[in-house]
Amino acid sequence: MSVENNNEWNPKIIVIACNWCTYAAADLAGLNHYEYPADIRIIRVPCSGRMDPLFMLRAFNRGADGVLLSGCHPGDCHYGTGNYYNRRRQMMMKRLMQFVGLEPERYQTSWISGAEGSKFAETMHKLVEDVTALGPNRKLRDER
Amino acid sequence: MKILNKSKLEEVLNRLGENADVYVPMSKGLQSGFYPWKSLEGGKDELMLDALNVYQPPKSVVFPQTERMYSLYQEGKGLKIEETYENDEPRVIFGARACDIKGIICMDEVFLTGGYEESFYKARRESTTIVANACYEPGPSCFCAAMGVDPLNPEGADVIIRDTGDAYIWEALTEKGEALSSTIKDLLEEKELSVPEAKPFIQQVDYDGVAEKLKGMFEHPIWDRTSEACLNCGICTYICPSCYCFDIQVKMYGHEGYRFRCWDSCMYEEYTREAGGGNPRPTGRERFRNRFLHKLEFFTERYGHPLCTGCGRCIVVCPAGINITSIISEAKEADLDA
Amino acid sequence: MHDDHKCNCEQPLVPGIVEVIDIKEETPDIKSFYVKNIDGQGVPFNVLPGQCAMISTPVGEGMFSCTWQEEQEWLQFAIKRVGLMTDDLHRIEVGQQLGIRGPYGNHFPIEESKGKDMLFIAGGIGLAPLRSFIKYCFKHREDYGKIQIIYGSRSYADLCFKDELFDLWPKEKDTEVFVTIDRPEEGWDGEVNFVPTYLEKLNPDPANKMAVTCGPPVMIKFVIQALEKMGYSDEQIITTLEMRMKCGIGKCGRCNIGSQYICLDGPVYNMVQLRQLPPEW
Amino acid sequence: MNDFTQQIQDIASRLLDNGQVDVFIAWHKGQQDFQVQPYFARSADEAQNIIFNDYSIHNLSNSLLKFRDSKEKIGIVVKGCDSRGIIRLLEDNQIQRERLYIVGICCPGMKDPLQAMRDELGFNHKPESTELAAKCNDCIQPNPVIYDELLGTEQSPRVQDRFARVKEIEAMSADERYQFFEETISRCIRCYACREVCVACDCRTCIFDEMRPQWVGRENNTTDNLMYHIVKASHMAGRCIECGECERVCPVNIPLMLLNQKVIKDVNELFGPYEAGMQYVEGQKPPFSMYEESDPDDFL
Repeated sequence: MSVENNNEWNPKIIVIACNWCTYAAADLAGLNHYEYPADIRIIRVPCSGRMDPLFMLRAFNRGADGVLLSGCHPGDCHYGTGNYYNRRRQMMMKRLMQFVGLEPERYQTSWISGAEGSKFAETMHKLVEDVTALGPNRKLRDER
Repeated sequence: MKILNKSKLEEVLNRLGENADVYVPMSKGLQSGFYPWKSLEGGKDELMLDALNVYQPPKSVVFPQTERMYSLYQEGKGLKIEETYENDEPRVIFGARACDIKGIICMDEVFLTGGYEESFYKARRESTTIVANACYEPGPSCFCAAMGVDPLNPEGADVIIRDTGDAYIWEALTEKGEALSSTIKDLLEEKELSVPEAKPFIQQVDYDGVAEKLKGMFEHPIWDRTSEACLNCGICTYICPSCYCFDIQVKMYGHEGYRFRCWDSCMYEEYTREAGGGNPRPTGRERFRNRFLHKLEFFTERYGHPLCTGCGRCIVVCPAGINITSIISEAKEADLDA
Repeated sequence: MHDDHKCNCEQPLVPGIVEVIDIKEETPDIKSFYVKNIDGQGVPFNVLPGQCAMISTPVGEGMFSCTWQEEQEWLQFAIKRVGLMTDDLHRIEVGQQLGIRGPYGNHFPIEESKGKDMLFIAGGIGLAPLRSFIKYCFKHREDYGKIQIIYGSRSYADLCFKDELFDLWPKEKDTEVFVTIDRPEEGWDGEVNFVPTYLEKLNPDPANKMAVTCGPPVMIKFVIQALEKMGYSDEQIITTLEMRMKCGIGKCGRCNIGSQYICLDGPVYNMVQLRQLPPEW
Repeated sequence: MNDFTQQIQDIASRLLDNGQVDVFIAWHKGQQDFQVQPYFARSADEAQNIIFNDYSIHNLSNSLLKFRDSKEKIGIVVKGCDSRGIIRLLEDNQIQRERLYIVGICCPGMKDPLQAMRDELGFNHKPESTELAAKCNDCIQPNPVIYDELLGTEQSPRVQDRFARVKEIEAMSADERYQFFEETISRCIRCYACREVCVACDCRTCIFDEMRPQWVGRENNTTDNLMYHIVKASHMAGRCIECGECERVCPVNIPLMLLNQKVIKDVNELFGPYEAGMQYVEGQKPPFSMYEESDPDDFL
């Protein structure tokens, strides 16, 4: 991949965003010309309830250096309760991932509503900063 | 006769290791199997030449659990195979028992006969030299002789060693074996030792006529009962020295990737599931039946001897306590009209 | 039943590369793919009617029946979209390169059938393998007697090879083609019936005949029952079996029925042979 | 122990004779004393083959999955940990309570037949201890939590601190932890015995058998193995009943319960006390099938 051919390493970061809030926030951030790093790749899913831990594992497996899962604030889920279920899963998963040795900064979760374009940009800055500080991820990564 | 004094064993293994990967029976922590001699960590790992056998057979030396076959590269509408990964690095299996070597012979028949020579197996197999360790004292779960294996004179060995206590009698049987012996000839002594006395088998198994009889037992109720406890996990197939079924899969990363093969197990539902969703062996009973019929009947029909080598490993590892010797005797005693 | 038409490559599990030169939509979920060597010169191997080849895309490999043709200018595969790999195949365009290895398996009894009347009974995509044999018979018309083809599908749209079925084959000498669909539909004034029932209705005389059938497993089962009822002997009934396959060369283990590997010893069997096998097909 | 054998045989004969059950699940003896095998008795005569000895360690509740599509009435013998498995199946609606006749045994701790096999059959250099099975030393629930008939006298839990091993790992650095799991899990041969033996693994089609899409590769390498074990552990969240069968049957001795116990510990800390299968309350849901608005979300 082109990113790896550069002499300067740039992190590969996957953001899994819910359609109704975080994805809308990304749109808004674009509309308002908030700048955020180009190292992130967004995957849109219908709801944070759809965010299977497999997505995160698969991303690391295939070479991601960091993963962020993001959806509506608790109470604001488009479908009522998706993010509440997801919240439990994420709490458990994050601890499990740390237990097997993944640095907590590589796997983050946040709530970003559709109106929070600036928060989206800030979160991305912070995420890229955190992951860049850690360097390339080798853990859980496929041996090609 | 040529003698290898046990005090020289390490030196011999080191010497052999100069030109080849040497796999020896070894215990590593809580597991045991055939591992590279070089990987032995003093204090932690232990050479297991004098144990009856080890948990994992040397099958993976010639037929690794996962083996990359070739790379794939896609460009627009083009498809390229850039490299095939046949591995013919020289290797030595040191101290395998007759049952385990018979397992390799079974695989030879499958992979190297029948109209096609499977090149990945062939490359590994031809570069492998086998040093057999003759068995004089069968364990409680051993029944190799009943399956047509001679524990004293293993078929397929290039060199045979016989444990006399302080030393091994070393005998090269093939050209490959002679070549191996010549690299260590300064470490062998010339001396006459008496061959140990063979002890009788504890486990009595009578396979005579079972293959023939099983032909009429496909729908026999014996399978309902014997398969009930089976969990359909794949332990028995994965630690079996002769089970050879494999799967071919691919890993692509964008436009490049590789195709590999990996062990598969007839115990899994996915094994025979067709693309359209149908499955000729939908429940554990059919899969269980196919495994034992394959071992005891189908393979014998095709290659003239059973696919079971009597090592007794599946009996030792089965979480549900299923015992292939009981199945042989039940088939032997079964009433065909039942 | 081994023959000379066999892959003798040094690495039987490593495919060669061919290029798709044409794709034809047969039905909404069946496409025919025509492939040739990438240098445009001929085909990687010749096949006999009934033989198969392993086609691979980066997604997976799958075993498909090749269509025989005398000139051997290209290989043709009629492939139905059912799973991951065929889904991928159905998305490709002309010019795409594919992996191919083969040919695998035995073939239809072209020699043994000489001088006999032929009865072909197919359902759905099952016509694809039989078509090889049918084309072979037409090519060597003088060697075979009367030819009857009974073919059925769910609907008119699902009938494969319509031009041959309705235009070409009925015009061949001494040939009858009977087509049926499962349910009545507007604009179809032909037979509406399931294949086995239609077969019984037509009641073709077994004298000096070979019956060759291929289709969904249940159809095969009932066709065989119908043929037996009509007085066909085991030697006269030929069918093909199907199992999941991975290696194609009798090594990987999964396609066994009894001690037979369908990829190597099959897929073509007559009833005499099938009766020797455990009833797992 | 022989005592239990006679009692179970009597109960099984009685139930099979009067038609209260169609099949009775217990154990019978293999060729050697320690080769005990799950057994499915279908008549009072067959019930005489039943035994219960030191090696009757298998969690039989897993066998109920074989009957989930049938209508047969089933008698079953369970020890403390196994009985939690039955509650798990009831909670998941895999089996109906009316179909079960449960004979509970207050479990004095079992020996591991697999360990005995290795020791007795020459696959071990040095026989390991022949005391209780490792999983029985970690026992928190020796007494059945659901039964129709109870045998034996109440036993007390044997474990002091069941999370001791988890805490040891937690105390390591991230890299040390990764190295530890890399080492232990790269041994995995992916035989899936841990999955098949697990009563909480009751999905009809397992995610690891799913090919469309294929989430976890079949290659036997560290990352695919890690994927398998992490996904499995996360699927066990709120479901693991701590019978320890997965770890017991593992042919390469991977400490599988470590991952399960880590999850149990966290679920307890985060979502309030929750022990899978301790108590059967109709309609009760496992922790990941429900939520509280007040759940914590301090994500790091």
